[in-house]
Amino acid sequence: MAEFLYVTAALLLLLTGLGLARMLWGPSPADRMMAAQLVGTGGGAIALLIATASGATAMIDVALVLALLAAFAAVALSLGEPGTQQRDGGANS
Amino acid sequence: MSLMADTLTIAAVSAGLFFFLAGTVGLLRFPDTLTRLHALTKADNLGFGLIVLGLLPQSPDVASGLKLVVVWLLVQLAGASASQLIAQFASKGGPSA
Amino acid sequence: MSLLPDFALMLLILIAAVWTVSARDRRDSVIGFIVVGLLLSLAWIRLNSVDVALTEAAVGGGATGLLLLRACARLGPNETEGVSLKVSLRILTGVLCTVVAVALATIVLYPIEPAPTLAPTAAAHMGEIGLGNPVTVVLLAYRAIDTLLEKVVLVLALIGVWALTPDPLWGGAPGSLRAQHSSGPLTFLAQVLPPVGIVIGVYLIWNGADRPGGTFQGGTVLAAMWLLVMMADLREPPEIRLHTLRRLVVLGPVVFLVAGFAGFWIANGFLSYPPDLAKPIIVLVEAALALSIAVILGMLVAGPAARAPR
Amino acid sequence: MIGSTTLYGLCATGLVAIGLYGLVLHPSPLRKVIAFNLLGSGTFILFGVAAQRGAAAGLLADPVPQAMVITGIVVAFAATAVAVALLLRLVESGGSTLEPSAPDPQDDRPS
Repeated sequence: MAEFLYVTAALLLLLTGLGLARMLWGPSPADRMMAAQLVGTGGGAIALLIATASGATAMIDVALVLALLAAFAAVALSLGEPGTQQRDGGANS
Repeated sequence: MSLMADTLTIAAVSAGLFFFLAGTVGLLRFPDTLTRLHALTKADNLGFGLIVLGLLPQSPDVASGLKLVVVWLLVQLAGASASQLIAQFASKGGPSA
Repeated sequence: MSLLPDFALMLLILIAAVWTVSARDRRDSVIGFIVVGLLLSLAWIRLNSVDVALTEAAVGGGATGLLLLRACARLGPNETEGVSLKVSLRILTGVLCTVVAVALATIVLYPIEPAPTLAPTAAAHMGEIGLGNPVTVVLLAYRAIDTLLEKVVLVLALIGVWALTPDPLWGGAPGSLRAQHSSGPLTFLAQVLPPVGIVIGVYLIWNGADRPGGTFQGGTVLAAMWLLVMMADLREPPEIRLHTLRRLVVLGPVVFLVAGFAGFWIANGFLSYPPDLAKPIIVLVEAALALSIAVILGMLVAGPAARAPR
Repeated sequence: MIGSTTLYGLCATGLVAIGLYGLVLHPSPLRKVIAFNLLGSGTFILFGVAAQRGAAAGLLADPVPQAMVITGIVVAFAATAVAVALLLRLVESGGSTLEPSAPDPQDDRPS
């Protein structure tokens, strides 16, 4: 069973790696962020697979943190389209 | 019993892998941002969910199993929110209502 | 196990790194850097360093990405990246970097035998202290002075950032972290995720005593949750003149120092703990440190004050 | 025969070289900060390789380099935050020629 899980993890790594092509091609930042998103989720899945295959359950925590912060980059991306934003205008005192 | 568990694992994890494959292919091949986003969420939701489902019978203790489920729930939440946010960002001509 | 997966991971990291350096737009470069961070946490798993993998996942994928993306948003559109450099300069730099890389690669390929290690010493300390996670033992007992100084560096960095506040605004709140458009999904996420995140953060801190995890990982997760709330505009960043805030910032280092000096009376010297009390003291210090780290990291990302105190 | 640890060592070497290249050549300060972080990550992985090679006494990897890397990641983050704050302040006050000195949208100083 461990062998099977390792092979799956390797295949998953290849798939997320292929997804990186979207980061290189773009064209919009949203597309690139999707590739990052895929790496985040894929990475989490890989961590879970390796954790189960090797019996090192501590690695599940890595997947936990990856999953917890998976949406973080996407949130940060929406912090602002450079130049077009007008967020804080006159919100002073 | 163990055989059944192993069969379930192999079936579910393979199915999960298939959805990741579909997600990646969609991400690479679909013509515009929003359709690609659609493909990505398939990998997030179904792919990850099926892999977690497949790993559950293999988890050595209850705590690890629970953590697996929590990870899955978090990925669901994060995936759904992130795809909404990315979609809003992509269609920045008309910001969210 | 064949080397193929490791080779693939290495290749992906390098591709993402090349993209990070070569991207034209600075935000694309930051996205590349986030991807490198995520991939590196997988590399740390493969290097059997789960503690570091957790740190890298929390910092590389979360905190640094947020910090840099925020900087991009504030810098506005850029088109100075395309400054054309002389080809000769590029080649020269390339040669320099290749030389450095070859030198390092030589060290990697022909390492010292036998490999130097402090693992047996650290393992010996583990028995004395009664904690199960060797990295925590090193961080808080065996090499505690390093950790103490690291926290001081964090406080100094925060003072450095605050010192950049323009005079009229001193004491005010950092600029809002609010997202461009407040949106339903973001608010939802910021309401649902933090309770779970806080539990996970505390779990990492608590767990750090015996299994991978620890103050910094937990603290970063807590900071990330706080920042998420600020980004969703549910809370504004606090004014930097608040005494509560400042007390929280120094709480960790102060508790650590007090525990350290107490070592003169209750054990044999600075930062040494009596064997039977070692674990409770370390857990107490860890809790205080994690709280301070969470506050400091949050305020570091928020930046210097950008509006006058009310 | 190259083991997987050596492979990660080579990966670290590559990261250091790429980071150094970006650090030297990029005119934009923010890009220099990012490149410097890449260089740092490469150095950390080298520590990880040392930790892996030093596995002994029943531990999977030498904890001392691991602890140093965790400290290093913290300090690198703090340094990055200071660098970014400095850079934003510089741009705000119009001191840099490389970043555009667009008025900062968050600047709600009383006018």
